[in-house]
Amino acid sequence: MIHLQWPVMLAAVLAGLGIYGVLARRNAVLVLIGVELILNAANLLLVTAGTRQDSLFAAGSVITLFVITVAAGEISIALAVILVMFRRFGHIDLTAVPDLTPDAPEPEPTTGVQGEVVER
Amino acid sequence: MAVTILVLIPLVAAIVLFAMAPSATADRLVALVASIGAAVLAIVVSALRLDVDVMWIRSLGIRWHLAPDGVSIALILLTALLTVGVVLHTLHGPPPQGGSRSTLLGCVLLVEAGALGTFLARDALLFFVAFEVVLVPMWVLIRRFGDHHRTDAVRADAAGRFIFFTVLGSTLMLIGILFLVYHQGTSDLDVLAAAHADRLSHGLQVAIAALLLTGLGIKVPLWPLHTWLPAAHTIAPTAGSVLLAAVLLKMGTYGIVRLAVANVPAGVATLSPVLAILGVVGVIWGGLACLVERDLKRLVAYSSVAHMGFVALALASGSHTGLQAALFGNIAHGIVAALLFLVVGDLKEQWGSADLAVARASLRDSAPRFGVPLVFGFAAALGLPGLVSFWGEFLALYAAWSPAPGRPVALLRACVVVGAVGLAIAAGYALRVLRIVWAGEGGNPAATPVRDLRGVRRGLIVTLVGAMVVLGVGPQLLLHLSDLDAAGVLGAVRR
Amino acid sequence: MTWVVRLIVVVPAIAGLAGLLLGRSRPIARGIAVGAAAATTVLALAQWVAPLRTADVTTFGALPLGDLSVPLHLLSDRLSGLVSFVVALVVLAIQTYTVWYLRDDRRYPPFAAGVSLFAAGMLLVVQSSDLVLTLVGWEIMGWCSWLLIGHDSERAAARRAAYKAFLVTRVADVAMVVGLVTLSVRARSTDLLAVITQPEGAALLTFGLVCVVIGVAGKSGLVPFQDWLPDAMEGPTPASALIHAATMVAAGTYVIARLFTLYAADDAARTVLAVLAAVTMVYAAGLAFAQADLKRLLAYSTLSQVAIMLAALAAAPASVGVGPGIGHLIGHAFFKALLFLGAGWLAALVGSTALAAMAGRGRSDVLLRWGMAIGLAALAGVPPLVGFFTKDTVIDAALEGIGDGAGFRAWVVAVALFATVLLTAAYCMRAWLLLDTPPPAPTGVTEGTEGSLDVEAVAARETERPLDVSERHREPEAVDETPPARPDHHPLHAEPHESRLPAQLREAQLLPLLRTVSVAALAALTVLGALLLLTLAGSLHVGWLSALVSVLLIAGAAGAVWAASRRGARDAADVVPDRVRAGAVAGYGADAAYAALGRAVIAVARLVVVLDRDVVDAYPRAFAATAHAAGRAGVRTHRAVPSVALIGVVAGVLLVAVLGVTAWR
Amino acid sequence: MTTTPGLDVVTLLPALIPLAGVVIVLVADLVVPRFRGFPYALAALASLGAAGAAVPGVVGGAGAVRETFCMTGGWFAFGPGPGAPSYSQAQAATECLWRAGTLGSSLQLGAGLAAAVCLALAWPSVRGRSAEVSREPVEAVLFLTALTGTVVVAASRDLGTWLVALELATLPVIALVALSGTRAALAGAMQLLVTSLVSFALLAVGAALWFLATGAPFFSRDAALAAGHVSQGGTALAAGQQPSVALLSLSLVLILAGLGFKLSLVPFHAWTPTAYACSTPAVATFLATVSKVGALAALLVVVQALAALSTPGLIAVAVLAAASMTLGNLMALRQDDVVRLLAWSTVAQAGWVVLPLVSVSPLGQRSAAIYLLTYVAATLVAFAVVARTVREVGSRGLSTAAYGGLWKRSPWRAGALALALTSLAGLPPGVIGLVGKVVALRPVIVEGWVWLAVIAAGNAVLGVAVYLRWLRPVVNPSEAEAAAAGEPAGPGVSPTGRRLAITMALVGSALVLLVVSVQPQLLLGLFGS
Repeated sequence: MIHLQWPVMLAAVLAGLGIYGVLARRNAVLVLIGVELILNAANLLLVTAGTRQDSLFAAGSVITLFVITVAAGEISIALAVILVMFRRFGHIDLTAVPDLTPDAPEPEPTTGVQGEVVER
Repeated sequence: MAVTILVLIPLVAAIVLFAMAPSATADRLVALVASIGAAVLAIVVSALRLDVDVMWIRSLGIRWHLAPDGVSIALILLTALLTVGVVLHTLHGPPPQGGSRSTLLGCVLLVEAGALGTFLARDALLFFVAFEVVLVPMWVLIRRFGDHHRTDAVRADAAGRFIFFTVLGSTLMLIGILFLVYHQGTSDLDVLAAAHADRLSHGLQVAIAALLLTGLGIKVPLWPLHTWLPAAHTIAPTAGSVLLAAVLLKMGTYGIVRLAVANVPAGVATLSPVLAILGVVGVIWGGLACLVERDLKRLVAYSSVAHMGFVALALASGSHTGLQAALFGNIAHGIVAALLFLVVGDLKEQWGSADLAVARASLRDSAPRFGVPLVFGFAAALGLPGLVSFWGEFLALYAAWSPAPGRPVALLRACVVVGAVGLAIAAGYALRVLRIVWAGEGGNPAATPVRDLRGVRRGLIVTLVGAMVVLGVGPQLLLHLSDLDAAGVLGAVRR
Repeated sequence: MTWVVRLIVVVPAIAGLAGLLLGRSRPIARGIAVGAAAATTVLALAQWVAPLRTADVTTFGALPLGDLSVPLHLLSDRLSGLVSFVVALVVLAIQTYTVWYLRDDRRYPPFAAGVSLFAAGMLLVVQSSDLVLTLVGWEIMGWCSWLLIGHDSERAAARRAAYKAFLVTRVADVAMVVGLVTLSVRARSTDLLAVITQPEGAALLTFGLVCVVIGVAGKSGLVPFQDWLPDAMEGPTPASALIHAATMVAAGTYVIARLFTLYAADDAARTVLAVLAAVTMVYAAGLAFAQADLKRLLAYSTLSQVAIMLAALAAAPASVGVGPGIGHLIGHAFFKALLFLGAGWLAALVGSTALAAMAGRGRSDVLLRWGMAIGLAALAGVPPLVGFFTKDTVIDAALEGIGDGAGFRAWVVAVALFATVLLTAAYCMRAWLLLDTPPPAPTGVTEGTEGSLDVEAVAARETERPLDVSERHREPEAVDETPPARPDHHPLHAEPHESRLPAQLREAQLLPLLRTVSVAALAALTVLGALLLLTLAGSLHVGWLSALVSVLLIAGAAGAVWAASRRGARDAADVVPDRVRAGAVAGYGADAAYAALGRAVIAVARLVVVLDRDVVDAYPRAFAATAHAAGRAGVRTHRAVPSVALIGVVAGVLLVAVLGVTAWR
Repeated sequence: MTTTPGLDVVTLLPALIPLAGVVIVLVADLVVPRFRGFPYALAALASLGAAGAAVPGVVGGAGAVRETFCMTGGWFAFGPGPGAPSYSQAQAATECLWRAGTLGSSLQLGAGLAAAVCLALAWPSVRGRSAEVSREPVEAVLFLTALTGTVVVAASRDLGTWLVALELATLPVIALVALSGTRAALAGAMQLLVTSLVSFALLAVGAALWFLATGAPFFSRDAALAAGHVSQGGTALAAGQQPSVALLSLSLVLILAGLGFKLSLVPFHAWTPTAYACSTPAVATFLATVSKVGALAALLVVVQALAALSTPGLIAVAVLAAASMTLGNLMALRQDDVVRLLAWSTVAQAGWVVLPLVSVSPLGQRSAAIYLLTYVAATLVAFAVVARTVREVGSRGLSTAAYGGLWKRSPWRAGALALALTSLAGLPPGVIGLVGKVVALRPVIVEGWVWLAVIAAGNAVLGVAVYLRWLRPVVNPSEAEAAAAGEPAGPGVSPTGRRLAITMALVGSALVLLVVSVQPQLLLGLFGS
């Protein structure tokens, strides 16, 4: 077992960078990247811990895979929302106060129909 | 079983009344039958000392344990009988402003159910639950049926004050109860009282007593916590004021006896100086406020603060006499306040306001049937012997002069002197009111006199006057009722 | 026989309640009032004749109070028997008289009921063997005095006087309550005998006894509580008679007499009592001389006389006991009731109680004239009337007290007594001269008495005073034979005169008879009352020397007044400088002092209201305001900006991490 | 050393039924795309099925644990210190990937029922079918998927399942919010998205730290104990292993923070009002109920593992609880929009939910779950009334003024609303809310946190003020006339028949609330005694 400190410290650096990105960036996509950095830190930690002896099921690696998969799904939804947001608002600035004025008149109970049209 | 039914009758009737269409006329029947039925059953339950004890919420160990005993019987009867009176009073008056009569009656009956539950409960947490039941209906009574000569904001303020103060108090009480229950391992009041807080350290007892006294003190109300009362009383409709003064305030003092004095005696003993001081400050404070108060209902409310101060003083003494005095004072104030609020409420109904500065025809000549009960009521309010409140107040002073061992004698005696001064102030404000309203000081003899009392409302008021005189002449009737159980409550102190 | 003891209290109490409840009809009210008074008198007579000498007549049973014994017993012995009888007798006379006096008053029924209740209160004090019962009776009397004084509540002066009377006595009752509580705490019982025989707790004892003295001072009108009593003259004359003769003001004497065993052993409390009584008797007698109103004169004389009774208790040696004090109580009851009833009669004749208006009208009826003469003579202490005996017994007791080594308090009392004798004789003589000397000019009633008119003007100018003479012209104005309706007579409540004409006529003849009988009976009692005192040990003990001195003093004073009045040609009080007189009429500012005190209390009350609103209630309002302000501020910070939310998240993580890691154990 | 995991289909049914529902809805949409209500009906049935499948785990009693995917085996954490019981020894017993005790099963039951109500609220208001898009099956599927995640997370024990299920419960909801595509919906979705992403990242880090600290991929007592013992007995190992308890605590606080977002605890709450207000009532209801159940279930999984350490009360939980209550109530006090009011009330109630967790004991866990379910029941009723009103009067139904005089117009609905609001406020007649208050405060008292209890008492007052703000117009007739006068038969008013589903949901949830108010034991008993 080699020193675990180094990977852990790397993970800490990654997480710190990610948090900085999340806080400092106004652009939604860049924020997403920050989130990815944090997730990578988590993955690194998991893999590191999984390298220890007798860690059965290869749990560290398996969970890492899980996290990567979940992150992928998450990003897809996130990008979809960001895309629609860009079409609707014309920007993806997270520091802007959102414009909550009602959209173009549409039948009250069936809101959202147009939303999906746009998404296509 | 009968006890459960006793609580359920008003509850079910209230629900029926709420569900009733506003135009329905069956509300009269439902409310009358329910209140009278509950009163009869209350008498039966009290006479036979029926009880019920089944598990209610097993997970929390809360038992559906309802039983009357000497400490509570008088209050149960007062509640049940007074509700009949309030219902009759409402039925024989003009239709209430602000909502349908059935809703008003439903709220009244719901308050009755909660009060009966509170007085009957022998489980600390059940007590808490029942204690809370009265809040929302009373809030509706004040908020919706309150004085419609005032702006909506004033009604909102009064109703809000009532419910916020009380919720704060009851949550603090709940914390105290939970402490008690956790450390004693049971919430059954009989078991708790029998345990005499043996397992609690002194500091813990003081802490629990402080929580309970603060929480219940808001309801009583003790001096600096009283500011909700005048507003609520002034705005509430007559039915609400009567129930508030005669029933709801009693829940506070009853709770102090039942929860604090019985279960954490040493804690209460430690805090008794504070209780006594706040009590007499309330006596003086309320009395002085009455001396210059212009609104008659508000005045009666402040006098309630003063009278409950005597009860607090009696409780602070910790002796058997003190406890008896407190219980008696409770009932006495219940009857007197009910009478005064009925009379004043009826007057306000006709006057349109209760402002003493308005020149009106004197009651003595124009409406003696209002005047005489008013004289009786204020005579009782100043502690006139022969009427019911004298005994509570005199015995409270006696008890505080010779408190239980271990209490600060000098301080309590100083409180007695101050409290006695409060009696003189009481005379001052009582006669001030009578001088203005009854004898016509600053009045206008040419003003349109009020329609005199008649019919059921008159009967109601005469009955209350009668009760005041009977209990004033024969206080033993009540004192015997509570004697043994009061001794039981104090068992821990005596040992 | 114990039922007699109880009935003595219960009968008038029931009569009072019944009068309130059933008193719509005047004949029924009359029947109840007079009947109950008569029955009570008979019962009291029976009790007096055959006292039970028991102290444990049960009433409603003891109160179950654990550590306090409250037996609520009544007591029947010679003392209570005699006093009860006298009280009942006086009440009977007053009730009878009232039937005539308030013949046109539509509030007669509640008035009569009030008198009955008042009597019940006094009799309860007399019969009580329990401090609580004493207090009950004591307070009931106070309340009834409020009702009776404020009887004519249309008049502001009456309302104010009633309020003042009750409040002043109630303030003193603070001490009374504390005193009684103290005494009962010593014995852990409110039973009179237990309290008297309890040997321990000397310090508390003195405190309690002094408190009781203060309480008594209130009801009995000792300085500084004296000023309510003259004002109480606003009540109808029978009420004044009741309050002044045998009941309320004298009740204090009786209470102290009952506790005499304790007082006899306590020099401090008795000194307080002696000083208060001595000051009061001289002061009040002096003021009485200057009064321009007959009823107020009598009121001040009452103050003075009650102080004499209390001085007897303060100065008499333990061996002499309560006899002198109680004796004077009884004698005073007779002659003062007589004087008041006579004053009422007079006032009914002239329509006013001002002495100036009454000049010479005492001659209009022979019974009235002689009644007033006997009464005034008895008040002055002229032998062989009852006042002479009782007063000289008191003087004798005080002198014995000096001999007994009582020292200061006996000396004070003795000196004050002689001064009072002098003054009393003076004002009695003055009053008699005013009443009995016909006015010089046949047309004007008031011309000959310029001095007194000035005084009345002075009195009238004092707007603060409730006792504006002009307002007091409210006694039944017409002569009794043709009773017209009073101006304020409400037609709705009036008796249906026309429909019952024969009964009306019968009444017209009967009613004056009732008046005459009651005055005559009291006059007789004033002459012969000393005989009653023979049954009470120590109540008749006239020393030769002191009697001689006092008779000489009386004669001298009377002569001087006669001279000063130029043989009745003018008011003897005119020799007093006007300013002094005006001050005397106004009670030397006592009323203003009370009013100032009241204003001070009201100022404090206003402060309390302000504090209540702006301090005590500030916290809940501040809480509400803070909550709303915080909510507003919160709304401003929550504008749905995603990055703000992120900052929140990260800050929260940091917070939680710091807290979590540091607090972890 | 390991065995093949056993598989018990019956035990897994609570998760399998909604999954099957997803498939059936999609297939049905292909086959019969005509009926707009059909997907909702299927989905609601599947939710109820899930709830039903959880019942055996509930009624089994306190001891009954339904577990599957069990495997026997063991693995080393860090090297065992001498004398300290090693994790490998403990692992001679079985470890199960799916383990639903009464606590978990009860939460599953609650989630299933709540989801069914949400689906009923989402029922389309117009009969027939719009030609172009097929929104209904998508919505139903998203609901069901999120429910599945919730159900699974309540029973998960290993880090992988836990993380996946948690996201499965979250991501569909973001889609649900965004689905309508309006500006508001996007704003809400964006709020929800960014916070949820960051939270998930933190959760992942937290989970990784747990794994690092314990060496076990399970949230189990033994794992926690192993970490605890390693540090306490830490004689043999190098300094590198020493901070494992610190790591454990750090992992816990990160997990707490991550879940705090889902529970809407202050300061992770900022998405709540926007997301609620920007979505349809049904989605808001789902966010307010099922999502919260999932979050608490996830938290309880961790706390259960922690209970073995007999750690003292968690000050972080206390601070979050106090802050949530206070801020939530203060903000709710200013809201006139009922959905926003309910959103802030969610924040406040979340504080009450985690309040008992200052004691990590079983008592604390049970209390939190009980309080959560009382909150869910009451909130469902409140949202059902809102949904019903919105259907009636359109978006005006979102302001409190729209409820003026409801008592007069529709006493039953007003009664249900009053019951719900008083339950949330903790006042009778909502006895269950009162009992919930008792339940929530009890662990606080047991731990002796008086200051926290006093803050809670103050917040009880604020809470009452909040709910009375809404209750006031309901009972006040003076505003009834105003409301009635200004109420035209607007275009949003739909035919009566279309409100049947909402009405049924309202009646159902109100009945549940009423029954548990009369006999709270029925709810409390779910968790054993």
